[in-house]
Amino acid sequence: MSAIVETPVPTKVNFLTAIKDAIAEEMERNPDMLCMGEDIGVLGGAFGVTEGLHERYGKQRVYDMPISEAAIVGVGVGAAMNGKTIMCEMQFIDFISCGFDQIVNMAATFHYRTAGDVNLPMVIRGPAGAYGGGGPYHSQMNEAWFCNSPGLKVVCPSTPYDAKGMMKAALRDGNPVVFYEIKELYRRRDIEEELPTEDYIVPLGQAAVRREGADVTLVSYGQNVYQCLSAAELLKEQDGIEAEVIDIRSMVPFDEETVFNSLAKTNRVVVVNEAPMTCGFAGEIVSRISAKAFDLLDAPPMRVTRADTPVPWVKPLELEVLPSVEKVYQAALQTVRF
Amino acid sequence: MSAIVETPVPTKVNFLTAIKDAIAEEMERNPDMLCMGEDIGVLGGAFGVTEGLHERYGKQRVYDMPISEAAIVGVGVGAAMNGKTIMCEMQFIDFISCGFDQIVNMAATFHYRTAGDVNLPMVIRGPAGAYGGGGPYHSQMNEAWFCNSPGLKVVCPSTPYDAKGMMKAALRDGNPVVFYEIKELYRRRDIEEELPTEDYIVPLGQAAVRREGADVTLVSYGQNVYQCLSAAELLKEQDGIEAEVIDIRSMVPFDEETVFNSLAKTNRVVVVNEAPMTCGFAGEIVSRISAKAFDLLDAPPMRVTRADTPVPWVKPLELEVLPSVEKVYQAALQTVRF
Amino acid sequence: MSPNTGTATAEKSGKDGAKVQPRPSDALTKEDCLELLKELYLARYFDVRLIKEKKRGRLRGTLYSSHNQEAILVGSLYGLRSEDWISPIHRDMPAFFLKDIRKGWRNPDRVGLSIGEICAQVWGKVESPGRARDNWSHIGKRDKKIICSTSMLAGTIPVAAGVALSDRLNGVDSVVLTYNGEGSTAQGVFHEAVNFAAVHKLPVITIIENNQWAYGTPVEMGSPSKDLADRAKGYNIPGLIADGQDVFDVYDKVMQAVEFARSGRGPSLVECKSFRAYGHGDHDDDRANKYRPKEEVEQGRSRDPIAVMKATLVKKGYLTKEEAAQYPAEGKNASEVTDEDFPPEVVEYVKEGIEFALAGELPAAEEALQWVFVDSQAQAYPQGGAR
Amino acid sequence: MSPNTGTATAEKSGKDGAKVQPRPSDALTKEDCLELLKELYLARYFDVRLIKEKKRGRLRGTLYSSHNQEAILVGSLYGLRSEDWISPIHRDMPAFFLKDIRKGWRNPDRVGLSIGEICAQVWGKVESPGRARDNWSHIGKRDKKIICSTSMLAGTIPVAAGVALSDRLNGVDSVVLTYNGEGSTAQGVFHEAVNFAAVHKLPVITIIENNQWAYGTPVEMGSPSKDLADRAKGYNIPGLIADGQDVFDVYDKVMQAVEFARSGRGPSLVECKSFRAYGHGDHDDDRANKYRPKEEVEQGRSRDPIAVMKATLVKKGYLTKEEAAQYPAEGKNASEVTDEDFPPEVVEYVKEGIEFALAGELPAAEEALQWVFVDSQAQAYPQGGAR
Ligand SMILES: Cc1ncc(C[n+]2csc(CCOP(=O)(O)OP(=O)(O)O)c2C)c(N)n1
Ligand SMILES: Cc1ncc(C[n+]2csc(CCOP(=O)(O)OP(=O)(O)O)c2C)c(N)n1
Ligand SMILES: [Mg+2]
Ligand SMILES: [Mg+2]
Repeated sequence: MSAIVETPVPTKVNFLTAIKDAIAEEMERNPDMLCMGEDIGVLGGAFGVTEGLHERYGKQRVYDMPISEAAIVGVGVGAAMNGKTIMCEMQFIDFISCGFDQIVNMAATFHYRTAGDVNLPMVIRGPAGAYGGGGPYHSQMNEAWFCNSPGLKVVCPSTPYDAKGMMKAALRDGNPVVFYEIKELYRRRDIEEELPTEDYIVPLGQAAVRREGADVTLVSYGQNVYQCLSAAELLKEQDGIEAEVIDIRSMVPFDEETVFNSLAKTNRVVVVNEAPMTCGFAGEIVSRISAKAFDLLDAPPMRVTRADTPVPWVKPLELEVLPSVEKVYQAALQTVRF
Repeated sequence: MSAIVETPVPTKVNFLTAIKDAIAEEMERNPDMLCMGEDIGVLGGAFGVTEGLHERYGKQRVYDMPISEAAIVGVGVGAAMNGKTIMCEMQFIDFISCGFDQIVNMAATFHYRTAGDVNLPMVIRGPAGAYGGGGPYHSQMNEAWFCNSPGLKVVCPSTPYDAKGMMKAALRDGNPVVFYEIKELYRRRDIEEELPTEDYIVPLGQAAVRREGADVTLVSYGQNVYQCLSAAELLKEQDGIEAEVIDIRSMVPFDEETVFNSLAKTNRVVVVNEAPMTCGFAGEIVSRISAKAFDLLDAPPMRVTRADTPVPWVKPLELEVLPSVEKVYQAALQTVRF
Repeated sequence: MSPNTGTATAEKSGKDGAKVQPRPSDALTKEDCLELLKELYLARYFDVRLIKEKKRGRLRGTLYSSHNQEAILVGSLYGLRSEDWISPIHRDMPAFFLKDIRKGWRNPDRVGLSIGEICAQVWGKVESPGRARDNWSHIGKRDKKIICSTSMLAGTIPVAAGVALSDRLNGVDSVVLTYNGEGSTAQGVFHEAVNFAAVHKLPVITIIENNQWAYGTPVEMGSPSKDLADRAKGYNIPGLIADGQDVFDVYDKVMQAVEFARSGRGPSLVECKSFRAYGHGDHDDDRANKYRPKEEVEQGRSRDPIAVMKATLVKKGYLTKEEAAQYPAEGKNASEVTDEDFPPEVVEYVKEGIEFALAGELPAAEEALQWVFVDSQAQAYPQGGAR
Repeated sequence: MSPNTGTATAEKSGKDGAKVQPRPSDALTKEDCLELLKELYLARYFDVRLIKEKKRGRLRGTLYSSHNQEAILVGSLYGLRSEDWISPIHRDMPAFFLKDIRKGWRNPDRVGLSIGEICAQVWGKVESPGRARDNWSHIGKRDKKIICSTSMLAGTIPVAAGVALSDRLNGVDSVVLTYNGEGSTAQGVFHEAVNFAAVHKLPVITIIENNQWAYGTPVEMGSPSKDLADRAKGYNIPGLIADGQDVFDVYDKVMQAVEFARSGRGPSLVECKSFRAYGHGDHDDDRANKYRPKEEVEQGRSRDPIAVMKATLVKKGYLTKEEAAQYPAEGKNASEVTDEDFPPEVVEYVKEGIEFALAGELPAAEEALQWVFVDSQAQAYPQGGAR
């Protein structure tokens, strides 16, 4: 390529494009990389994440899989242990339940059980999250299942920059990574951003401070980060409260330090995610804080999560069970006023 | 039957027999009850839990299923929605991963999605837990997966009395219940006890105080309860510390009140279970305490859990990753001395 | 009917054995046939209306059109008894109100859901059986003998087997029809469920709607043989193949499977060959034109089930050419047809349903926390007792 | 070889087509045959020794005896090349050291595990490939072309397909043999994996060890047809049936499947009919006598693979009657045989393995926290680069 072509043309990209580009660039960079999933070939995937890959790399590297999630993962594991790097797409992350055993008992444990003989460079990714009216099976955030299954990394970016950098990091990680893509962010205009033209990664396991503040820490990931940012604005405008907003980005590995550092300032915390409350990762964060940063707490650490129900389909019901800016705002107020 | 026959013959029964009797008595009481599982018929189950049922009730009520966990659960769901009460046996609870989707997406949500039209009186049960040298696939406590899947009750008794009473309650509950049976307790002699001859249940969702004490609360379930009791003895003898030991017995529903009441006395808590730490139920307990009983805490709530690794096979490795009396004792000391 | 063959009379004559013996459809009266035609129109018109409403932006949720596949639903349901069960999936919306519709379109006692209930579901109103807690095709009702499925393809087949098992134990002589796309047969649970049903000879009939495409994936990428009925051979059960464009052939093959099941000989697969008219869902219409060759689509849509049936009825003398030409809905896209292309009673019926839905109410937010659990009966009846 | 038949020459002659054409085993030399017999003794003796050690209480873990099924392992492995892969399961312990053993029992360069490594695994020592982190049969090593399976039955078949896929992409002309009990074929993942392998014509051969019982469940409760090879018909691939008591027949059928695979025509199932000698595991020996009729067991054990092979070798003139009678291990239980019933080199070889294991070390507790994750390469090579 000539220098001219390489001159960066600054354009903002959305979340979907960031992920798409990350995968495309890794496919180009790594001839041993394969993609497996339903309808990811000619169609280019339900959301178009793999558009163009089949044309460019052919059916030897891009597999239109049968509707067989266990085979998608299991075949991926086999190819990964035999020298390939695998991207497995779940058409919706909700369907990961159908390939569950292959993930938690085969992929997660292979490196451990073979005392390091087998590495599995593979990413199991898919569109996730609610608020889109998808109903019980097109809205899930089921990351807790995998956080409780040792041997898997579990991540969930919230910005195009992170989505691209973390996807690349995941595809180079060498461990099986379950990658949650919030589909409501895919085409969200107000988060589009310019991305570096040169190759970069965002290491897995590092939290990011999205907003600084000294009064209360709002910890979350995925689309709830934006609810926290809006709540922070409300708190500032209506109550003069300065909230610090942390986007953990990665559940496994989890960056405790960044959260504890913030608490050292604020001494108050609200954890927000859209997974069911019981045994969700919000609770994991709260218990790590309570156990390891107890002295930093001036008020009870609070959780704002999805209610312990399926995600109902019709809007009024769906919104009822999910976190909202208002719910985060109220929880923060309560914490600060404690 | 004549009065003479009914005179109770006091004999101690072990944990396994208690469960076996509960199922047998429910089969006798409820002609609509069916049992489904691998090798549960002529053989009577890998651990003998269903011994005699096939002979007595025949293959119309006791099904030797193909090695198909998804079908075991799915067929159970269908029969349950059509008027039957179902006992599904997982030969080891570890294999529940192979029937996962049918449990979390079919069974758990059916009542909710049909606005109450469908009830599923079914119990999915199986031998669980480590310490027996079973390795990665015969040692799991994977209850957190189901605690994070709304619509399922999740329980784990620790005594023969509870095992029998809770199994009966579960089989009469009308909701799908995932029932964890600690196999290391099945034949443990020192926990055998006499059971009432008359029918009884132990309602799901009530914790039990196993030992009273005012200095620190040890919360756990399953076989870890006994580790807590031993640790409590150590604490008393060696340090004059009086620990209160709570056996929660049920994760969903969870009896917060009993735990909080204890904390009101002790103001210190250590939560113990043998599941992987991250997103396990121990963390759920810690976060509920931190959020709702913050003022009661004079020291950081602590967790003693399995390390975030698979359960390795050889003894020295297995014990390394699991909770022990010593680890509980040390954690309690630390909490009290905080 | 013997295992591993395409027909009910394999020993005699293999794949085309059905021809040499009287077909169940031969017994259908003129009235039956005209009713069947009307049901075809009804299924088509319902789909057409939903497409129009969706385009007007009046509906939420994805629309998986059953256009060009209606003969599968109408033909498979017509011969069922009230006590028989069905589990339709995403592409089978008309099945919910077509079940037991012979008992009278507006008969409240028929064992099927009403057009109003289905429209209420589509419009997301509390009047839907599931009070709109789950998407379009995820509805069911026990007393209507309809099993509510999840999104997880093939996931309802084991449930159907369980329903059949308990009916058999209770002495209820029913069969259960499950509907599945050809792509869904690659799911592990399909195997576990059909294998179990075969071992226990359960009256479970698995309808495979082979519309040649699973979303963007052609059948050959999902199955090693182009006849999905071949999957039956692995279970030593009958695998029948029906012309999915011909109501009568679907009726015949399904009734053969039903008789086989009722006589205690067990499950069958019935593959109905058809072709998906539009995109996978309405969101996919444009892309589908890219991944599906124009010729293939034209070819696949060249035998509109309404046209095929009219031709047969004319041959049978049940319709005059003029009568057949009266409501020319066949061969037209939703965008091309008008109400005039359909019998008025069909238009009227669907209109009633939609009006019912529009007059309905959205569920109240508080409902969201209801029905996670049934109130434990153990507490209510510590001594147990009948549920 | 054509699909849906028991042999490689279906068009010609159906089930017994193999007879009319030269069998692969016809090409085996006398040396080959004597080696095969020795390997049969080896597999048997290894099992016998473990049973004795377990009875003496020297071993932890469950012992799933391969007694009476050794011909399946020996016969299926003998014709493989070094670069071919295998994934044995619980009943296949001897397979781990039988792989590529032709290259020399003590040859460190052969692509298989040594008897010492296997014994180290059984005794739970760090010298085992997996450092004894998982149970007995859950071992594997990439450079030895052995896939480590989990307990979840049939769960390794998709992995085998993935291994085969990447070898094919890399131009490595290998086949992958997966071992499974007949009961395991009811698992959903069996269906998903074989279906995928068939669609992509992958060189994956699924050996079905039909020993008539799945723990306490007879074959007819798990499968609708007594020939498990019938499952192949659902995937439009060959389903071969071998006499699992006859090393030569197993060798022939597996080699037919191997040739079929190597020529790019795809996967096969090979059902090996046999019978489980003891209980499911050693814990089940007594109960098995209750759920399995005495006559059935006698019948099932009446054709000891060692006896069957000796008879053939005598017929071939490769053994004299006297030589055949020299080491009378056949037809005896572990409790009945002594070392004298086996060729000394076999006894010696296993003895070496056990001594190696006994001299080995238990893993240190700290190891328990190692190898949960590989150190992330993204951090190491931010710009990526070859793994
Ligand atoms: C287990 C599972 N995986 C993936 C999906 C996503 N999905 C929905 S419909 C569909 C295609 C189904 O094709 P087919 O079974 O042929 O039915 P059709 O839509 O053609 O009628 C897919 C992949 C799903 N619903 N469930
Ligand atoms: C998914 C799964 N379910 C259940 C089990 C428990 N289990 C171990 S071996 C076995 C029987 C296997 O029978 P078969 O496949 O015929 O093999 P065999 O033991 O007869 O060689 C069962 C049910 C398991 N290991 N995995
Ligand atoms: Mg289709
Ligand atoms: Mg077997």
